[in-house]
Amino acid sequence: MTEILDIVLLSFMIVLAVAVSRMQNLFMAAMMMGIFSFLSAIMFTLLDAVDVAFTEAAVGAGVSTVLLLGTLSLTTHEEKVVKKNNALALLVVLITGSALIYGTLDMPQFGDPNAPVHQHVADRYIEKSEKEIDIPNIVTSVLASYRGYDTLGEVTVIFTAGIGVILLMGHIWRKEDEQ
Amino acid sequence: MIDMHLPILLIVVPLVSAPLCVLLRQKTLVWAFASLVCVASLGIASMLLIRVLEEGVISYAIGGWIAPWGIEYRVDTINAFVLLLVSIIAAVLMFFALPSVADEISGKQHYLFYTAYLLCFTGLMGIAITGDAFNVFVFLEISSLSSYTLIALGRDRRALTASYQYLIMGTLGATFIVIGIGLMYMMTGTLNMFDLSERLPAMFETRTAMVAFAFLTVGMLIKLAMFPMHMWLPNAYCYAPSLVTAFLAATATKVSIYVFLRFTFTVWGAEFVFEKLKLDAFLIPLSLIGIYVASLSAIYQTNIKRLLAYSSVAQIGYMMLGIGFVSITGLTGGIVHLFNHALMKAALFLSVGCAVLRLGSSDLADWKGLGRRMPVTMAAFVLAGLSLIGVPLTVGFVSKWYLILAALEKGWWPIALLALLSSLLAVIYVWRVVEVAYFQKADDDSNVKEAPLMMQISMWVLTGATLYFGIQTDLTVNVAQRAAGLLLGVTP
Amino acid sequence: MISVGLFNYWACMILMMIGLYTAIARPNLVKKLIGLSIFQVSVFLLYISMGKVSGGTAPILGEGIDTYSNPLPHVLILTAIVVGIATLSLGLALVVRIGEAYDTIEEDEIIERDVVND
Amino acid sequence: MSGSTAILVSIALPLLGMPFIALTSRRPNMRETITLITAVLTFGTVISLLPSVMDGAQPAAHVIDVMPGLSLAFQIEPLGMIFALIASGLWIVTTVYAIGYMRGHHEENQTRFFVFFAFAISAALGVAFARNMFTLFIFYEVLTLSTYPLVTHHRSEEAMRAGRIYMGILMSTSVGFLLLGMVWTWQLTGTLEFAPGGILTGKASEGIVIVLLGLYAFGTGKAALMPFHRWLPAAMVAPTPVSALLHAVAVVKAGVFTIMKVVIYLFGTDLLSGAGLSTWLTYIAGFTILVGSLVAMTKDNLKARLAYSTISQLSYIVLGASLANDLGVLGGSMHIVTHAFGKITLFFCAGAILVALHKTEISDMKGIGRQMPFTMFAFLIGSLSIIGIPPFAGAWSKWYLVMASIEAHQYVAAGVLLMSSLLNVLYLLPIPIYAFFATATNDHDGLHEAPLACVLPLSFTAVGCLVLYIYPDPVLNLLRLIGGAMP
Amino acid sequence: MRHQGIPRVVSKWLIAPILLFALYVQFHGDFGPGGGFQAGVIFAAAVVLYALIFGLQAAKQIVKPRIVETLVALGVLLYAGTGLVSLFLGYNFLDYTALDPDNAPHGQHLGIFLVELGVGITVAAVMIAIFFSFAGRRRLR
Repeated sequence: MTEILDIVLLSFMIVLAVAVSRMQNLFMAAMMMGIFSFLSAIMFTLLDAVDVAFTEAAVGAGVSTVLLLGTLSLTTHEEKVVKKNNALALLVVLITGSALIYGTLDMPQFGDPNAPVHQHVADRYIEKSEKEIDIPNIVTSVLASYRGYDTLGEVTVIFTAGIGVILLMGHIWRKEDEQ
Repeated sequence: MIDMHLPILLIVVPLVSAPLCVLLRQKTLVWAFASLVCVASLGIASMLLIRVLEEGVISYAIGGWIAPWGIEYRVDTINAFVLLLVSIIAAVLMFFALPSVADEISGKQHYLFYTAYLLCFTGLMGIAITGDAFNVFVFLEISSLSSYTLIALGRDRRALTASYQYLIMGTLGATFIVIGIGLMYMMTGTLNMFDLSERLPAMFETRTAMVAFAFLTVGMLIKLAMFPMHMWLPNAYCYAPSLVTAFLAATATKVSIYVFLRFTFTVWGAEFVFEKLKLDAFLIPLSLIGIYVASLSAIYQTNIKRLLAYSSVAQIGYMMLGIGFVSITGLTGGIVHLFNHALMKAALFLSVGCAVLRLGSSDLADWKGLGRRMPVTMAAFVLAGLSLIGVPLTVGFVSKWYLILAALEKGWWPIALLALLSSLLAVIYVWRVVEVAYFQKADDDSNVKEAPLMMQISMWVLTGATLYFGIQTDLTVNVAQRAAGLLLGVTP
Repeated sequence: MISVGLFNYWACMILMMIGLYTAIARPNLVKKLIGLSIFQVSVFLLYISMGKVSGGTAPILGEGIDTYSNPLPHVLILTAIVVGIATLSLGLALVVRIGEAYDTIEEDEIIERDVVND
Repeated sequence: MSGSTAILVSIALPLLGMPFIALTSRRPNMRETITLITAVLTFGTVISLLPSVMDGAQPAAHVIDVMPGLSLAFQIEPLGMIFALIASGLWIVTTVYAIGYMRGHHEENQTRFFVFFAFAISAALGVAFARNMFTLFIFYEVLTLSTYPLVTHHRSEEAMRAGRIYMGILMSTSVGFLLLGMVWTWQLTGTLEFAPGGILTGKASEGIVIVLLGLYAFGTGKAALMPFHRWLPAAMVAPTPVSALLHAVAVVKAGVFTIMKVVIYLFGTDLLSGAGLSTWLTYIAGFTILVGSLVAMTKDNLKARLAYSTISQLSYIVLGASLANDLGVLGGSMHIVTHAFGKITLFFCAGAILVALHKTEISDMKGIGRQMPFTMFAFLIGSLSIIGIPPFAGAWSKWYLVMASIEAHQYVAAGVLLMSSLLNVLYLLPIPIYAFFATATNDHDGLHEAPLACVLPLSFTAVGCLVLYIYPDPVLNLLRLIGGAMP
Repeated sequence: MRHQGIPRVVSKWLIAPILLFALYVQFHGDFGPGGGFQAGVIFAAAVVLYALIFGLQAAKQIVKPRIVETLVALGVLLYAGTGLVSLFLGYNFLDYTALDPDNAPHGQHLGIFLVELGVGITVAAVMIAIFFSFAGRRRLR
């Protein structure tokens, strides 16, 4: 059952992605991008990544859609008609894609519990986190403690983006603030 | 106690200082604080290098979780050297920053500017010090996002498009790296570099491993602006504020090259990369073509910052050429050039910055007669330019010497000849600027003063360094040789 | 239970390529960023897919469960999502500024306007 | 003053003079006095080294190690001593001449001229005293850079073009070939020190030796070996004192001096002559001698003719080196001296004619012997010396070179030398002959010499040509020490 | 939207639950999905909603840009500060054991609570700042 849902969802996502890529109306594209994110959030749930799904729903379907719409309202709604097909880009994409597909041929099968990923580092988190950290959500344990430093980096990334946006656009909101 | 925590302090001190800058707000205060932080980092980085040279590899388990379960900082000769380089540049540039930023950035934005500057510094240092593959990506993004912001602050509107272009290319590169890391993780189950290097050999025969390496490499080559993936670099360097250009030119691509070295030599190992995949057969020709194409492009530029940016692409070719030789001498040449080029390019961009401050332009046509109008600045430009050409007794010569030696060791004298002849192109593009500045009369007689003393201090410290390290090569070459030995797994 | 085989990975890769193509071939600056997002989201899917264990559950400890999916990719992707939104917001801020400075957000028109300006 | 101090002082003195010359730009008399004092002091320092060198000592000075096996160091051996003596000695003479010329010709930017002149002399002395190829290379490049402002002195379109050719050829050959040869040598031997008997024996196969010799010979663009000779005629746009000292003496001699040094102290004459590895260079040199002379004949511009004559004469020295026997080395080294005196005289005369009569083309110079008897007489002496007719200095060096060719069984080379002398006669002698015997075509009447400051130096060097013939022993004694073991 | 009665009332009633939900997500991350990042986004959503209903100026009266900017920095400082505290207590950076050496899991709990709070503060503040930046701009054409 899940497999079928899996396949259906993925196919739908591909269709959506193509549509987003080809669509001239940027508002529509942004909305459909939100749906795309939402579908991927469902995918994440199916793949047992509930935290990721939650975040993707909040960020992909929420924040980025709002930001995209905001940007479009400040700039333009319509994409210009593209006359020529970009052969070079297509070539690059095809080469990259074939390389990736080629790479999958030796990959462990999807869901294989004996794949290397499950054997080496992660097993310890699952086995010992209860004793070492005593928090049911292993993702939180890993996120905030085992790999807490990555998360510090992540907060810094967000901080950087915030500073960047304020630097690039913020002087206007501060000016209003002073009035 | 401090001694034990040196690796983490090196990153956390600037990282914590960035938000503190936001809280401080007052612009001179923020500048003073940021300078203090950079100098402190320089101190820590020097202590770290000394300790590494004495004791060998230093490992630091963040959060107390030992690798591979936690994130490890792992410092050896190579990254200690890169860390020192980045902190030297960051600290020296702070003198230049005060007048230059005051001139180019609106006063209300100063504290945020320094915040972004410190973040960029943190990111670069974080990339260089970490022993965890995914952590590289996180800090790569810190440095990238802050560089996009810093570049976009240039006065020309083209700074915005340059920044955008860089953002797209940079993110693509980073995503490629993430794909590469993901596939590596998929095959080994670990993210720790040292652990990866032990577990990857079992996977060398799989197609997935090859693809993982390919993606990682392409991503890194984009980030380090290897020809023909360099298109983002000239615009970014050209339109960014002077300080940013100098800082990025001296550090960002260098750190990316370090990442390349780390992944190819330490994680994957020279045997897989160069004997099985024959990456050198691809790297050497590409480097040479890159050197020539970029140098020729530099010759035809009418904007000096852009000219120097193209020259950077060419110089990256030299570094990659040295790496492509896969020998102690070649790697020594590459690593020494990494250090040397940082010094000279920073010095060059600083002298351009001084001129821009007074002239308001880096167009070649506006530089007529600058030799008389700003003799001190132009003198620094000429000296650093000579270094770029590779004139003896400057750092440029030292790196060139090792590169040529490496080519000859392999018996590839045509490559040696090509590399040498390419430096003539550097003669041409440097000389074009010199000719305009010294041999043409200024269009107007308006008085142009020399740049403020603060800017000249930075400029001359770096120019002096290009001369000093061109004569006193013990430190740089020894460290580079040890690093090369480490990368190839032989003790010299 | 391994019936899906490699399909999941292939679908991810097709999605990646659509995103990549949009990001490099489309001249509209917003479209490029959307393409970049698609590219990134599909990389996230790749990571999460590799963490899936057939028959496993979400990695939240509970009574009577002994098979969990791998939590590490989840953590990595949480970080990556944040990086993605950070990049997107900065990119969109740039697009807005470019739109104000050039009065267009089409790449070729921007290039034209710069040339005219020189 | 100890030997090592004297070496450093002699190189540093012109450099020390530079700021003072620059600071006195508003007071020409002062400026020129300073230049002269600097020149005299420098020459004095160099000559103070002579006695010990004559006794076989080789004073040395070590400055700094740049890389393992690469150091900045000086050591005087006889050949370098000779070169240093000529460069610093003729600097005094040329300075006097330049004062007359620059003022008489109302040149602009005279200060810059004197500053960079001093710089170039310092570089030439560095080349002369270099203990190893690395040091020599550094000063070789400094010499190129420091003479560039002199070549482009007039800042005209033509001067800038000439400057580009000058820099282009000298830089590309030195960076492309010379540096490559150096790195290669270092890679083979681990050193670049000049050593008696050479350092390459047993370290390199014959094929590599030939390639290396090629890299050195063509890499030394200043030796103007064809096809890398174009810079020399181009550089003639510079003011005449520059052409005189630098492009007849210091710069070009630095080139052939380098080749000499390389042949003697890097390869070792035995290595080269043993298997005839340098024979090809003999032919190239011979070709350059003949073609240079032939081209000189077609030139009507006096300085251009002299330039091609220089190209041809330089190859005499390269030919001497390529013969790789003691006589060849002696003859070549001797020719460095004799050609210096002969050619500087000729250039001085060309400049004097320009200053006094504003003539540059040979066809305009008929009958000028009556207006400028001293100058044209000196010109005659210089010509005869270049041609190699006794009793003038050039005869000695040509004699040794011919003997060396015969000893090396290079009869073609001997033939080239003789043939070239004939060509020299054809392109040099007509000038003084027409000057004295043809009817004047200009309107000046009576004596019309250049300023005394010009005439004195050229008379001095002309007399030098004579003295060197009569009394060559000091030079020969010194040169016989070449290649001797370092104590 | 300012003059549309029903959405306005509905939205107004929505804001409080959203804030509550944000707090729940923030502190429930240990047990179920969620954590500082998601909570921050949700919290920001509440502010955004408020701004949409009552106007940007009104929102800025409550959440002053100056304070937002300070919070952006404070979150990072809280996170890194937690790490530094363990450093000063003689443990490695971010080793939460330092916070309660006798009971390691308790120290971990405390540490995770603090850093998640730091994440939440910064994310919420950055999201609000970005929204203000975009919303405060006017379309020029």
